[in-house]
Order: sequence, then structure tokens, then C-alpha cells
Amino acid sequence: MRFFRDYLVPRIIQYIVVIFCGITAVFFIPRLTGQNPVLEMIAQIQSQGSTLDPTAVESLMETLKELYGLKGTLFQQYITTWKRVFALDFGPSFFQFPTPVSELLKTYLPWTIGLFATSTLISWILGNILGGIAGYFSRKNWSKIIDALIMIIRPIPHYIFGIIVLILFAYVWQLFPVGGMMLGRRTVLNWRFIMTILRYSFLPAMTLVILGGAVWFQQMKLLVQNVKREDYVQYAQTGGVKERFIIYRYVLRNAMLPQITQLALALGQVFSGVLIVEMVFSYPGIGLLLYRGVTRGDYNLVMGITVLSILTITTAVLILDLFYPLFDPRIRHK
Amino acid sequence: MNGLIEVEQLQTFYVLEYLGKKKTIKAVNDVTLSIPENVIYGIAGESGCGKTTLLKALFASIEPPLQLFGGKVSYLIKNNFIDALSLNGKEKRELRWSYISYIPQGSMSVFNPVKKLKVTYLDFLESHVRGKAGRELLSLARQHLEQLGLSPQVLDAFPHQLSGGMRQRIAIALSALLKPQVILADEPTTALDVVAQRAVLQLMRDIQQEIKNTIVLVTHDMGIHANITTCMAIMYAGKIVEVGPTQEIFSNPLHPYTKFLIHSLPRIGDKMPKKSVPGAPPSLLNPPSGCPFHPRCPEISDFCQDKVPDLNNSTQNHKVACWLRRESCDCNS
Amino acid sequence: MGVLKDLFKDYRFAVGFILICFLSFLAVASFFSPYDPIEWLQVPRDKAPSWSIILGTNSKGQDVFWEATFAIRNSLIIALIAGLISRVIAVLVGFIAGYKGSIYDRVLMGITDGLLVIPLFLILVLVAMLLREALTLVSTGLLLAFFGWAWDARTIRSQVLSLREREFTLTSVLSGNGTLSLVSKEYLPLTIPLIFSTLINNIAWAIGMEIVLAILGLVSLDIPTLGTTLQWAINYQAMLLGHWWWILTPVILTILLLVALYWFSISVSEYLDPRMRIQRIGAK
Amino acid sequence: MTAILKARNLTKIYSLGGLFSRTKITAVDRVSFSVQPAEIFTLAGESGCGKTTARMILGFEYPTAGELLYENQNLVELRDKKAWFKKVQAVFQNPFETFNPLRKVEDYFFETIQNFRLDKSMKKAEELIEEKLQAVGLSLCDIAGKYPGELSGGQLQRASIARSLLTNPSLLIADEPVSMVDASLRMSVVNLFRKMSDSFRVSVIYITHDLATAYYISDRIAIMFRGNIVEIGPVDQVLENPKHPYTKLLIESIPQPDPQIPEKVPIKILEEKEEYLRKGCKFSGRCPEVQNICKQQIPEDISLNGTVVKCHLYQK
Repeated sequence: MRFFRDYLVPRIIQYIVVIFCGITAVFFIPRLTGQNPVLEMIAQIQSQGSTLDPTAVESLMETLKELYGLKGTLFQQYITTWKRVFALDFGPSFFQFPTPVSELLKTYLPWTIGLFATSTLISWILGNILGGIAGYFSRKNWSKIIDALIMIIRPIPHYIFGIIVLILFAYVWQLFPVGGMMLGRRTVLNWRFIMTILRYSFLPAMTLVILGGAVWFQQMKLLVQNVKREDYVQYAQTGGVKERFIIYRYVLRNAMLPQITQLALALGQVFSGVLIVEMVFSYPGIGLLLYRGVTRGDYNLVMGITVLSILTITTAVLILDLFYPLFDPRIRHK
Repeated sequence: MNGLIEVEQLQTFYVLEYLGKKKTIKAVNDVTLSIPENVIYGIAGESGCGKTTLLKALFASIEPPLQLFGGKVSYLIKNNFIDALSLNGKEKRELRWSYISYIPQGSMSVFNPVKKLKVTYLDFLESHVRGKAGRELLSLARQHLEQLGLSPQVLDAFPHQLSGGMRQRIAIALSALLKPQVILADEPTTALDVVAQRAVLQLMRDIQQEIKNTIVLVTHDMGIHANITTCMAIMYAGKIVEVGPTQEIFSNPLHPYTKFLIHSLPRIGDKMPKKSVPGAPPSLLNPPSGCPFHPRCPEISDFCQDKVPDLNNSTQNHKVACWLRRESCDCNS
Repeated sequence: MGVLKDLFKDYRFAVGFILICFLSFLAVASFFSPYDPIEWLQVPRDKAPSWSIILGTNSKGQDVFWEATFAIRNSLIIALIAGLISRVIAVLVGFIAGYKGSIYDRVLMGITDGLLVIPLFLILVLVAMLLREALTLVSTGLLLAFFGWAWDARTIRSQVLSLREREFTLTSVLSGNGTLSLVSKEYLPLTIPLIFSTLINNIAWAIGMEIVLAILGLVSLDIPTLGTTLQWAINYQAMLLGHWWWILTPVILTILLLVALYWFSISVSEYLDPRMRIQRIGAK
Repeated sequence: MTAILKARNLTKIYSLGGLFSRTKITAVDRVSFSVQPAEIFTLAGESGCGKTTARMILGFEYPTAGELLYENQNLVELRDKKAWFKKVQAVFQNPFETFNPLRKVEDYFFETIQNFRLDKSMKKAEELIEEKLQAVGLSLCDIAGKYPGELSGGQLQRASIARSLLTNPSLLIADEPVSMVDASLRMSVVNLFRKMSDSFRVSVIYITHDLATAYYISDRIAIMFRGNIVEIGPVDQVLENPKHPYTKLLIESIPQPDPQIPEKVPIKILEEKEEYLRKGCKFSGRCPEVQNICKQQIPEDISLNGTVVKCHLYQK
């Protein structure tokens, strides 16, 4: 039971605290900027030429405040925000009035989750195994070549790399569709539908796997080169233990541990990468939704996406933290 | 009387190349040694005298930056000598642990931290013993531990759950698992406290008596040599300065450095003022000319500086490398 | 100069250094640009690159080459502001959490981990959305600085934690050094390489993030930066209309700049790595 | 004469594990001793208890309970650390870690002088440093402009001692100062402590697990086992005829450099963690002269003509 109290309870408390701080930050930061989205909205409407008499402006102001959850004192607004978070209802979206934000999110979120989960997993596994092998045989030529290649890919940001892939594969070689996939009402699970999903999600997934994989490759290579010098690896080598055992049971097995914590810490950034790549390829996920919401100044939608992302990421981090003891007995058995 | 391992004029130096400058450290500088069978052979010397490098050469694991500059190390296997340093990777790997095994200095991180000790034992066994199932090998390991007076359920624990002393004894038991002809131990007890050290030495003595093999024990602590080794060699600046039965070396030390090593350390019950060796330890980068000890030797004479003394018999098997001992050697013992 | 000679032995430093010099030369060249960075229709539109107009012209009627020089300069300004200010925050948080420990450590690290886990990108977007047009170069830099320190504060803290355990900390305290002189005399020389490499990585991150903000239309679009030039190119369907030179210029410049910065930082931080410096002292 | 340092029931308890776990290890358990001026007092024993006590004396850690009196002023309430460091200095175990590898060794000397405002002029400062270096058998030209990497272990340790002498402390804590120094050079450093306590009137707290060097230079000794002082008294009495079974075991286990000594009787080894949490006398698990009272009741301190033993065997 000590393990439960020592390891789990602090993690769960941290999970709740982070969500609380996240939501509070999302609540306060916009208000700190001193900008009032309602005035912004009215200015936008008036700039489009329709003149409103003062009473209409007054009532519009009231309804907008209501929709934005800006009614009453700061504390009341804070409470309404939390009510919205728990009910997962973020009010109506503006650029697709009156559909509620939660409706939009319900249709677009599964796509992002699918892309995010598969690409992160593939890039993590691929990057670690390749990095591990390259790290172990670091003197061989092929590992030096891959290293040089990765050195070029690693610094390129998601958006730029996405653009290059898009230009090459969609425009120049025309292998993949340029635009995004339109979401039909019914998602019927037949073979043709799955093929279209694959065709549309291949480029974004490839971009994410390459970029993510490069990061994991480099970190794993460095870790393996350090673990190779550890006493227990040298001792196993002096003991004439088969090389196969040494690579998998000693080197990769130990070098993998810090990579799990690193994955948990980097999830926030990886998720941002996913959103950016979705914008480049107009992949029908919440990244695209974000792009449209931002360009049209739809606060409710952006607020909803932010809150939802915080919940997804912190839950994913908690799950990863709970998995970690399975791999590291030093935590399980104090 | 040729021994189990023969070392002839061995020269292994570290070649360090840094920003264009090449530096060679003469760690083992022309050493000739014969390690007999069924004995605990001690190698004494301070840090930086090359004893660990000599051990690496004995274990035939010479990897860059350490390079062989001359001489031979040969193992006696089924009574014919084979040149250990010219073995290829596969042959070396087979000999490891079945013919020659190794006890590490600190056992802090010698075992795979994320696996139970029994998995590490199985790794060693499966790499050398063919045709036996895992369960059989495991019972072999448990039996081996019981024989040595260690509780077998230790195998079900993780390394971090055991104390330093216990981990070191598991490492020693592991080194004797396949009953090798030779076990090399590099300062096995430095990291331990006196009581745990006594248990470790006790275990090594039991193993040697049971398998009747040779344990080469390297340590700077003369007390341990007196306590456990049968014969020993003393190294200084990459060379052997004195070699012989432990009884003789302690009762009648010949080389001035050996005298210092034995008499300069304090003992409970003896308040006599003790003086340490004057001067500073020699640099292996450019060792002093002639006898390496001459800059610090109280009984120095003129030709000590120019000619390197070789090992010369003072009595039947008690040799010393010192010019003064040559002439005035009355060999009355 | 001996230092440069040693560094140039490493091909990554050579490539990185030369590229950085070339790009900063371009940035400086922007001061001598014959064209005004913001004015439209200064040159005939949509001309393909030719000898007289090296990189051709864009649909806004501007010379792509001179626009690019402004773009590099402005992006570098934003990135430098973001990088330097976030270093100050990261070093402060890292050293206080690492050295003071106990409550400071728990509180500061709680905030940092919180910031790490939350997708900062989204909060950044939220704030930028509200500031909308008011985002000049400096305010974008400050915004990026405010969100860019969490990751490095964590790495700096772990290094300070390990330094605190080392015995020379005790010697220094016993020699009468207060916390400030201890940190500056004992820890800074050992952490400078880490701070330097995190600075370069942060600059690269800031450049990448500025591009995304521009694509989202959250920075004022008339100030030319690598992001805004790319945004205009995409808006005017440069790719579809075949004006490849307009869209590729910012993309390739960004890649060159980021690869150069990355290689430069890797080789320099390896050279400054304490273990290497100790060896160099030994080899003297 | 009055002792310069008195410890009364000094206790330090560490809680392991995360925020909520309450597994506690008492590293220092109600330790009391006193150090006379110009005396070498040894804290011997395996457990890290000696090191923790030293850190508490230096003020790097605060005791959970008990008092530390320096000239009858409780150190725990002392706020002005710098003034305290003028009176107490320390020498550490690993000479290669004592000085920052990227800074010159001499910087520490000049800093100590500046920070404690010992000498205004540069010339006077150099003279003071030269004087202290001579006392340890070195000279300023040996270490001038040199980095730690360019000096040997023995030289670094001597330099560390010289630095600690600059402020003419009245108390010096030597935390296993010779365990990392070559055996052949060890005595030259050990003799230094004797010379310092005689000529500079410095009291030395010598922390070690090497009883032989302790016997050679110290005046009084305390044997510690799992956080308790089990035996304390003049070094000749304690080491020449030990009373506590653990002290006997320690002395008997030291390998003597003399092959004639007969082999020792095999002993039983217990897991360390078990012993910390054990009820009654912590040594009862493996004590050859154990009685059943030892397992229930913690023994009190019994004084036998100058030596104080914590063992039921000597219960009146």
C-alpha cells in the first residue's frame, strides 16, 4: 500500500492542481489583456457597414455578454466558466451560429485524437528503437549518416516542414489531395471510407512521425551512448553475455525509462505540433477548427478548444505517469 | 614451475590524443609474471601504479585507448599455452566466465537495475551453458548460492533492495558460478565497511578452497594481502618491484617501497611516529629514469638513476628489483 | 583566435557559423534597401527571378529579395527579444528552485510543470487573438518570451541541483561566499554552456512560433517577417499560380536560419561542455 | 577547562519517500559529546551518522531535536553564518571535488581572506597564504595559477587544510580527510592534524571509519552504530580494551598486516535497513553476547572509569 500512497496520490493531486491552474490561467489571461471581446465584436459588425441605433447596440451588448459568459462580477464569471467546463458546454460558436461549440468539438475532436495518438506512438517507438540501435553501433557509418540527416530535420518547425511536404507530395508529385476532407454527416465504416481516411491523413501523419521521430531518435541515441558506459553493461560484456541480451535487456531497457518521462513532459508541445500540422494540411481536426475560429475571432470556440486540450493532455500525462512504475521496479519496490 | 597464466615482458600503454597532442601513459611497463595454480595471488600497489591495467591485460580485454606495445599473456588451458591477447571476439567471449571471470570494484551499479538478480544470473548462464532449460539453470544458481552460505531468495530481489555488502557477495558468487580456473578481483572491498569486508574476504577464501582455482586479488591494503593471499607481487610505476610468498615479504621485505608500505601504516597498540614515503607518486607519462623509485628512495646510490633493475632472485622464489639488494644479498633465510 | 581554430575543426560549427554570417549580412543589407518595406506596387508584379531581379517580385508589387532581408531582420529581432528575456526568467526560476530548494522548489516547479503540460501554444493564440493588431515586433517578442521559459527552467534547475551536491559548494560557502557570489563564481561557469544552448534553441522555437502566429493572422501583417511573407504568399495562392519563388523564399530562408542556429549551438555547447574544458586545461 | 563544543541529545530524523509517506530514519539518535580546546576528537563508525553530525555543526543542516553549544551559545539559533564560519572550518573527503575544476585553487584562498576581511593589502594576503601553505608543507608557487586538475590528491588535500587555517579557526571538522589519499602519503596528511592542534591550538573533529589512523592521532574517540554513540572515551582505553561488543567486532575485523595472525571466526551479516528500525539495542541482531533484555529495552549510558558504554552487559 505504501506504493499507492507514495506514488499515486501525489500524481493524482498534481493532475487536479494542473487542471485547476490551467483553467484559471485560461480564465484570467484574456482578461488581463484589458481587451473586451464584446466591444471587439460590435466594432467588427459596425465596420461591415450596418449602422445600429444605440438601443439595438445595448441589447446586442447584453446578449453577447450572456453568450461570452461575461455577465456579472469577475467571481460570478469565474463560476460560470467552471460550470461550462464541467458541462463541457462552451456556448454557441460565432462563425457557425447557432451550433454550440461542444457540437463542433464532438465531430472534429475524434480526428485529432486519432492522428495525435497514432503519430505520437509510432514516432516514439520508431525513434527510440532506431535511436537505440544507432546509439549502440555509433561507430558504424550508417549510424553516422542517419545522424547527419536527423541533424538537418530536427530544427525545422512543424509548419515549415508541413509546407515542404505539402508542396512536394501534393503539388509537385500530386500523390495526395491538396485540400482537406469534407466531413459528411454519416460516418459509415466501410472499406472505401477507411481508404479515404488513410489518403487524407497520410501526409499529416508522416510529417508528425518524421519530426517527432527525429527528436526521439536523437535523445535515445544520446541516452544509449551514456548507458553503454554504465557499469552493469560493461560487467555484462566482460561476462561474455550474448550481444543480443545486452542490447535489449540491458541497454534499450534502461535507456527507455527517461524517454517515458520525457514523453509525458513533451506531450503539450507534441499536441501543439499536431494542431499546426492540421492547419497546413487542412486535416479535419480541432487544429483546423482553431484556425477558422481564430481568423474569425470566435472566442467561445477557441476557449472551448483550449480547455478541451488541457483536459486531454493532462489525462494523457496522468496515464503515462501511471504506466511508468510498470517499467521501473525501483519505484514499485522501495 | 610454470603457472596458470604466464606474462612475458608485457607492455600496454594508454595512447591519448587530444587536439593534435599525443600522450602515452606507460601503465604496464615491461612486466614478467607467473601466476601459479590453486592459490590466492595478491597484487599490491597504490593508485596510478598500473595494477588495474595489468588486470585488464590478464583478462585479455585491451580496448582503445589502451594498446599492446609488446609482450605476451598466455593461459594454460588443458595443459597447453594459448596466447590470450590474439584470441578473436568469439573465443574470448567463450572463455569469459567459464575459464576466467572478474569481480568488479564497487558493486553499486554492477547489476541491471530494472531486472531481478535471477535474470542477470540467467543471462550469464544462458550465454555459456547450452542445452539446459531456464528452470534447470535457475536451480543450479540457487544450489550454488546455498553452497556458499548465501540465502537463495536473494535472487528474487532487485539490486537496489540489497545492502552494499550483500550485493558484493552476490557479485563474487556470480564470478564463481561456472567454476572458472581464474577469478580476477579488482579492489573488491574498497567500497565496503570493515565488517562487510571481512565477510567478503571470508567468502572468497571459501570459494578458492572449494574450487581449488586461482584468485588474483588487487588491492592497496596490505592488511588484506597478509590476511588472505598466499603469494603476492608489489607494483610501482608500472613495474613489478618485488614478488614472493606473502609470509616472506612481510617477515623480510627487501624493496624499500615494500618496507614503507608495511611499516608506514599505523596499527592499534603501536603509537610509534610513522613517516610516509617522501616525495610525490611517479608520473606514468614520463616515468623517472633507471629505477622508478629512485627519486623517493632513502637508500639511493649512484647507478640507481641510470640502469633499470630487473627482477632477481634473492631467495628460491622471492625476487626483488633493486640494485642494493643484489650485492648485499646474504640470503641467510 | 586559437579558440576559433579549434572550433572550425568541427564541420557543424563551420557550416553553422558561415550561414549565420551570411544571413546576418542579409539582415544588415535591409538598411540599404532601395524599397520601402511596407509600400505596395513599387515594382511590376509577379516577375519570375531574372538577373536584374534576383528573387523576382510578388503579387503585392514588392521585390522579394529586399522583402526577405527585412523579413530576416524582423524575425531575428523578435526571436532575440524572446530568447534573451526568457533566459532571464528561466535562469532566475532555475537557480532559485535549484539552489534554495524546499518550498521555493515545490512552488516554482509546480508552476513550470503546469505550464509544460498545458499546450502553451493555445494560450498564446488566445492572448494574441485579443491583442490582435497591436502586436508589434517588440510585443510579439515579449509574448513569446513569457511562454518560452518553462522547459529550460526545468533543465537549468536539474543542473543546479546536481551542482549543489558537489563538495566545492561547501568549500565556497566556508570561504565566506554569500549565495549571490557563490552562484556567480561557482555555478555560472559550469552552466553557461547549458544556458547558451537553450538560448539558441529558444530563438529557433520563437522563429517557428512567430510563423504560426502570422499564419493565424495574429501579428500585424504589414510588418514583413518570415511569417507574414509566408502568410501573404499563401493568401495570394502563390503555389497554385506557380509563383514558386514567392513562397519558397521564406521557407528556405527559415530552414537555413534554423539549421545554422542548431548546428552552431550543438558544436559550441559541446566545446564549452565542462568535461571538455577540464580536458583542455589538463592537456595544456 | 570548559569544552568549546558541547552536543546534548542531538537528533536528526529524515523522512523518506514522497509528500505523505512517513518512513522515518533516525540518522543521529540522541548523541551527546563534548570537545575540549586543542583536542582531536574522533567520530568513528560505518553509518553516515558522523557526516550528518558534522553538517549540523557546520550549520548546513538543522537538528530535529537537541542542542549544540559552542562556548555555551546554542548554534541552532545562530543566524550570522559568516561569523560562525570564521570560528569553524572543514576539510572534505574527496580532494578532487573540494575545488571547482574550472577555477584556480588560489582563488579560494584570496576569497577567504577578502570575505573575512583578514588582510587589506595584496602583499599581506600573500604572506598569510604563504605562511599557512608552509605549515602544510607546500608553498604559493606550487599552486599559483594552477587548476585542481594539475595537482595530485595529496597536494589538493594539503591546500584544502591550508585554506581552512586562514581564518585561524578554533574548531576544524575533518570529514574522512585521508580515505582518498594514497596509502603511502596518508601519514604525511594525518601528521598535519596533530601538528595543527598542537601549534595552532585548533580542536579537530575527525570523522573516519579507519580506526588505525584514529588510534594514531586522536585523544578521545566515540564509536557510533546506527545513529547511537555506543562507546565514548580516551582512545587508548576504548581501542586497546574495548567494552562494547560492536567496538570489539570492529577492531577484530581490521585486517592486520601480519600473516601470522590466525584466521578469524566467520560472522553473520544482517540487512542494514532492518537494524535501523529494530526495537531495543540496535546491535542485538548480530551481537555475540546478546541477552533477551537487549531485544526489548534500549540500553542506557553506563560510565566505567572514563569510558561511557551503552550496553546492558555492564548494567550494575
